[in-house]
Amino acid sequence: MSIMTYRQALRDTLGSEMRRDENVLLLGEEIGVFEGSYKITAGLLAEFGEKRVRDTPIAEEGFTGAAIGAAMLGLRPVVEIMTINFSLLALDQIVNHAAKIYGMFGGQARVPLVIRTPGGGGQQLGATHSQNIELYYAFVPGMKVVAPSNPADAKSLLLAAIRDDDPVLFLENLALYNMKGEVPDDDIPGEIGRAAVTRRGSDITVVAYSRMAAVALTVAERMAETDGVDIEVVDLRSLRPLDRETVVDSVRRTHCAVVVEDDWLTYGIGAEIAATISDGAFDWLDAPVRRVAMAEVPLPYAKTLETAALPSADDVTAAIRQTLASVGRRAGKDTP
Amino acid sequence: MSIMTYRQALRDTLGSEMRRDENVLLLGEEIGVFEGSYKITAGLLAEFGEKRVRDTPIAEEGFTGAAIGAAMLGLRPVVEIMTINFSLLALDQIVNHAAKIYGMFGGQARVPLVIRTPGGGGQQLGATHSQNIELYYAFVPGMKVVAPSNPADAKSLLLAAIRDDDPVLFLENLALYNMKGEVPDDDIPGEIGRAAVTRRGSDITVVAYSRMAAVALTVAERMAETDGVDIEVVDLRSLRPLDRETVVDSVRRTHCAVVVEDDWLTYGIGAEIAATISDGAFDWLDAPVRRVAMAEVPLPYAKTLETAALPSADDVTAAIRQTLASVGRRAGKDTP
Amino acid sequence: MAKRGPAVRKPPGQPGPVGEDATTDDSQLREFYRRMVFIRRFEERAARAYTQAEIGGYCHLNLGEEATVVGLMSALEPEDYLFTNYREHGYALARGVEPGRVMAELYGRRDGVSKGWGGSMHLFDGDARLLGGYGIVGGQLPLATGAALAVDYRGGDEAVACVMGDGTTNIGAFHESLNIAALWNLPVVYVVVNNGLGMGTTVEKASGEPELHRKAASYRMSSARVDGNDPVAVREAMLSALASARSGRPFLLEAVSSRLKGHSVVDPAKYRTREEVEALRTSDPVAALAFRLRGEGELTDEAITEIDAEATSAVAAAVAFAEASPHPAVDTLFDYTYATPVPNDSRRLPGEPLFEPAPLPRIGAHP
Amino acid sequence: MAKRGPAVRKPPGQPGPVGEDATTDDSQLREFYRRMVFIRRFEERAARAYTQAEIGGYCHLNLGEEATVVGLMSALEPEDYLFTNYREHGYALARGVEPGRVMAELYGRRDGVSKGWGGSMHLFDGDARLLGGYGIVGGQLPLATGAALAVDYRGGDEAVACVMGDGTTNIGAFHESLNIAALWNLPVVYVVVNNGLGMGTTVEKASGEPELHRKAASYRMSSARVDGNDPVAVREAMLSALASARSGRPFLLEAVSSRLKGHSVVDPAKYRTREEVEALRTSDPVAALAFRLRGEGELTDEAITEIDAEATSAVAAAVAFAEASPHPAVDTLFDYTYATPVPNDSRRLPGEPLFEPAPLPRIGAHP
Ligand SMILES: Cc1ncc(C[n+]2csc(CCOP(=O)(O)OP(=O)(O)O)c2C)c(N)n1
Ligand SMILES: Cc1ncc(C[n+]2csc(CCOP(=O)(O)OP(=O)(O)O)c2C)c(N)n1
Ligand SMILES: [Mg+2]
Ligand SMILES: [Mg+2]
Repeated sequence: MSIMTYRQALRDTLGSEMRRDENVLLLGEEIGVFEGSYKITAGLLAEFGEKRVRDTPIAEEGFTGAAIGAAMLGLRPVVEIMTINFSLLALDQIVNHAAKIYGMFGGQARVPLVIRTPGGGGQQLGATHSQNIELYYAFVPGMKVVAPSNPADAKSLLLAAIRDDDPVLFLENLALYNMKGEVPDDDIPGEIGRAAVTRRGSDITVVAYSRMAAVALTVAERMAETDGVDIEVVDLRSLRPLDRETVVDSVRRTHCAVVVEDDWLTYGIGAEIAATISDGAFDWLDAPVRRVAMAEVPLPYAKTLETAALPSADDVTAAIRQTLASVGRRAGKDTP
Repeated sequence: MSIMTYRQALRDTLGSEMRRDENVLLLGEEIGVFEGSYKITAGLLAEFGEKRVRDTPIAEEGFTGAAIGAAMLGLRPVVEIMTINFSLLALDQIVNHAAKIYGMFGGQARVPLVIRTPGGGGQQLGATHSQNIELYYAFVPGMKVVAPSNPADAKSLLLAAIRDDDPVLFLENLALYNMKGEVPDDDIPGEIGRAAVTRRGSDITVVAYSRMAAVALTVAERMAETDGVDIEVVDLRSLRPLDRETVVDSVRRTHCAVVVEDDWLTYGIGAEIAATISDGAFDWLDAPVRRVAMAEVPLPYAKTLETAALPSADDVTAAIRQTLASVGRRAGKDTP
Repeated sequence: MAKRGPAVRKPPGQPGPVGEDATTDDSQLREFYRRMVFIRRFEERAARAYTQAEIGGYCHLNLGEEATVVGLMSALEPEDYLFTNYREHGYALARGVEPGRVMAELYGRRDGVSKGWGGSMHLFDGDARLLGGYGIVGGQLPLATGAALAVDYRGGDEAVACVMGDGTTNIGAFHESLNIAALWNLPVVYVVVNNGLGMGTTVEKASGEPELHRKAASYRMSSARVDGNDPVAVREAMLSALASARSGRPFLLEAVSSRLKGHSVVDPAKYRTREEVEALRTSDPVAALAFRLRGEGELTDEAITEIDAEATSAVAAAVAFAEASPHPAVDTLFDYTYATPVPNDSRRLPGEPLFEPAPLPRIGAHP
Repeated sequence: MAKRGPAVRKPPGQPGPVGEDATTDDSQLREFYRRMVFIRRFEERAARAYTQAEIGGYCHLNLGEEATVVGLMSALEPEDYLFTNYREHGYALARGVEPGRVMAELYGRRDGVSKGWGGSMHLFDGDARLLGGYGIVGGQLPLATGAALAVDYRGGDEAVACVMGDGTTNIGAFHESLNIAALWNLPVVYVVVNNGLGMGTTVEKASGEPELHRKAASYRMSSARVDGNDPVAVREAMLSALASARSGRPFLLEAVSSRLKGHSVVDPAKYRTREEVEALRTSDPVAALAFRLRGEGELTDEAITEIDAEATSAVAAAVAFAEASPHPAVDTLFDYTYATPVPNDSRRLPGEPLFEPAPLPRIGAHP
């Protein structure tokens, strides 16, 4: 185990995978000479050279599509899209090509591709640069989507993504890059398609992923002290496939849930989680599933407005308290 | 009232709006000389000329973006994107520009734009040409999304969309174009943001939109005879804003619901509807909300496989029967 | 370095690539003619099957483009890669894919080249290194560019051919792809099959520069225009283009011909004037080549009839093969969502419940 | 026909557009110098405010591009439209927008040009017909093209200027937009401000044709390249380009200059060699113009100092204005989601419940 940042875990993993398999190459804007907009690829050009660390023109559709084509011939490209907002320009190549090629041609061609890209608001980047649109990928059969919330998962899921033969959208988050945590020294890939219970608890389940899974953990620790409640935290980690079982198992034990997400509420990732819990834990649930999400506006630049629009630890805390209160209120229902 | 097809209702409405307001113009691929891939614009080039009915190059991003820019200056363009699948190429212009411009600039510029586009599978068009990805628009604050399921709504919602000062995604469906129905003669715009109860009933609520709302009505009529059940059908009509109240009111009366959609299940439109019902009708629901949706695969070309993957009237019928059965089973729960 | 791409193709049955056997110009021309006729008959038969509802979806034919198709494909080496669009039956045939497997794909059957998953627009054959027909206009361009990147990365000497229509040169992917290929010196030839029309929109109404090969200038890329009705000229032009590509200079080749019928089988092409329709007769490359070969004494009337009959019966055999092939079984629906299996992948048919009906909790006690 | 676009601009205070008052070349040059210095000081002050965390998000400066900015803007008529990218403070200033309102936008305050909603990358002023800075590379191109379509549709004689960077010429929207403008003869000038770099990627590494103005050939569009360090040359070139656009022939103009600092305020530009950094000194257009005006006896040292002092104090006033402006109130958060109100629009803060806590149903009976 070593302590390192999420950023470092990514960088080290890219390096070790490139050393392990010469079919792995990196493509993206400003990942070489500039060392990456968020410095995830710092040092890699120096070590691996221009052949394997390719600065591309500003042409998200073109270079992402080129990576798909290269993957069809057996390379294992790892593409960086500078932020997930710009991935809209490559969406046709990802959704209509990467995600379709294996099925549409009856299993004859594989697309072992990873697209790394950070989402996230809170940096005052304004409406077009602050979105959380992982939904666009999580919705699509043929895609796999992972969203690590800590350095250890960043490593293990990146290993899994690179070694997987399907296109994987690897969701990072601007606010997580400097997060520190323990990271195993060995290269052991994680399992795509599995959620994790990152904190055991008995009173209520909080479900989240990516940055909000880290926030949820903090809130859980704090509320253990302030409120004396024992919160279970489920970190989805994989958005597609979605591990419904782990989520529902948890809620069947705790009997209530709050879903926390960084994207917009209506139709957001949390809608599926809430629907899933309401279905799978129908007879166990003691209160409606509460969702905490971003306000449904184009995110403003001004700090006051941005802060108000984004879900905070306090919002999560309040939702948990209210849900627990309503469970108490309903307690009479089932206990005659 | 006149009886006409969904196609005819669209065509007539485009014509009358162009006559009413010379700021209305049409842009799209093959809408002029070719008269539209699905002939919605037949005759309009002849009547209005090349200035107002513009055949564009194959450049979804370019011409959709141009329509947005023209709208900023006060024109009211109606864009046709040949099928919603191709709209992925214009998504950046729609999501990052059309939907953001009003907010991002503090209300200084409006984008009175309509994007008409059909979705829908079932025509053996294969994985890239059969998608239902209205979710990509319905998710986005700043967009409005309507999805008429019959000729009368096609007319009234198109009128509303054209006269609205915000970007509206107007979802059509390949399988609806030949549907006939009564259409009012007067030009009375519908209300964006309102669902409709298209059939009153007391036993169960079926929620749907676009093509599946038509299927739901048929199923309801048939089951009234075959099963003697009285089904309420809610047609969402507007996906953003979403009329949660009408949906929840209905389920509070019927105590159970089935949600029907043409898109993929996980994270699909129905997830929000199911989550909404499970929340807003929590204390009224007698069974989990059941969803009927497309199988989560890239849609195959072969008829056998395509048919199996798409939700059918029989699938809806089965889900309704099972839900009603499970309500019966649970009846003991609340009645001691 | 281990190549993970499709294995090198063993050229299968007729009509195969020209390659070594085309020693003289005359035998080459006759062979071209034979292949063009075969494509013609195949497409006519496909159109019939479509109107009989044996083929579904969209169906775009190469009628009028046979000389281009055959000329281009004859120039490729067996190990070269081909990416093309939805108008690709002829390419698959000229590349040597079994006609029966092509027809079976159009019929949506299990023995189709894409196992019935792709249909007319999405033919794929790894052995023939046909890496797909693609239905999204321009979608194949970035992919082909990336395939060329993979070849270059491994130091291979294969080239990639990327076929598109004239209307496709106006989409962003064209620009982004050609630029990347030029910057990185990739072994790819972009071929524009200019039939003068998108669906009903003319090239002049769609491209500010309607001499499409000139668009290469934006990338300092070499380019040429060739008469797409002359299979020999097409072959020669493509050979030079491929040589350029193999030496690291990607190339833009424009082949000009006509689309004899509508955009797809269902399009009556009403937007064409009577004069245009009249003019189309003279631009039929199959008829023109027959006329020339007969004039030059290279083919007798009998030989022409015989070639026709051969083609017709080969196409009939393809149809028989397609008809005999089973429809894909419903239980294979979830076979091709992912190449690497992972837990929790959804394998539910429409309406199947997400969860087993739950055991009822005892009233008043949590289970 | 009623124009619904922004009303015609009344050019506000200093530094305003050149227009009528620039009668002689000398006074014009001095005026250019004054404006360039003003932009320089403004940008330096913005950089400082950014490092002091008064400005958030990204902050891209026009340092080194002042001559281009001033030359271009002096050529526009007041009723012309401008679309540009995220590196646009100078454009807003040169277009006559109140410096205080620009600075207030960077500070995210209520009196900012975009009311604090846009920030540095998204300045907008309807009166100045600055129809936006845009943060998505290439995003402004289709929009500007469409604005030109609207002008043309109404038979107006305004032109549209669309400013972008060199790196932006490689994205699909560039291709699609220029093609549409050429086909439809739209009154638009596309201006490429070639500073030789994307973020750290050179134009040679990003464009197969690094002489960017030549890319116009793909659309049969006229084009030119001009020295972006010479404000007069830029003005002249832009005047011709605008004349061409107004007559229905869109134009591609490339102005070559340098970016004196990093891509954004936080970028230390470590990728630059010592020689490159050295060379940058000689390409500072503000210093060069001062040198020239002094050499020609047009400006004394005192005058130069005075211009500087004026600029500095005007910038200080802008900062004071910004600082005095209130932060937007949280209860305005839902004011700009939609222009036309409709029912059921979501106006919930994070965590607010979707539904009122329900009245509990009586046990054993449906409510
Ligand atoms: C992105 C996209 N836009 C639109 C279409 C619909 N469409 C299919 S073929 C076609 C015309 C293509 O013309 P061209 O490139 O000249 O090829 P041709 O069909 O003439 O061979 C169009 C518009 C599509 N398939 N994909
Ligand atoms: C579509 C998209 N891709 C990437 C980015 C990130 N990005 C912002 S500016 C920039 C470089 C742009 O270079 P250029 O066009 O030369 O303009 P300059 O910044 O030099 O003025 C990049 C890559 C973006 N904003 N949008
Ligand atoms: Mg064509
Ligand atoms: Mg630049």
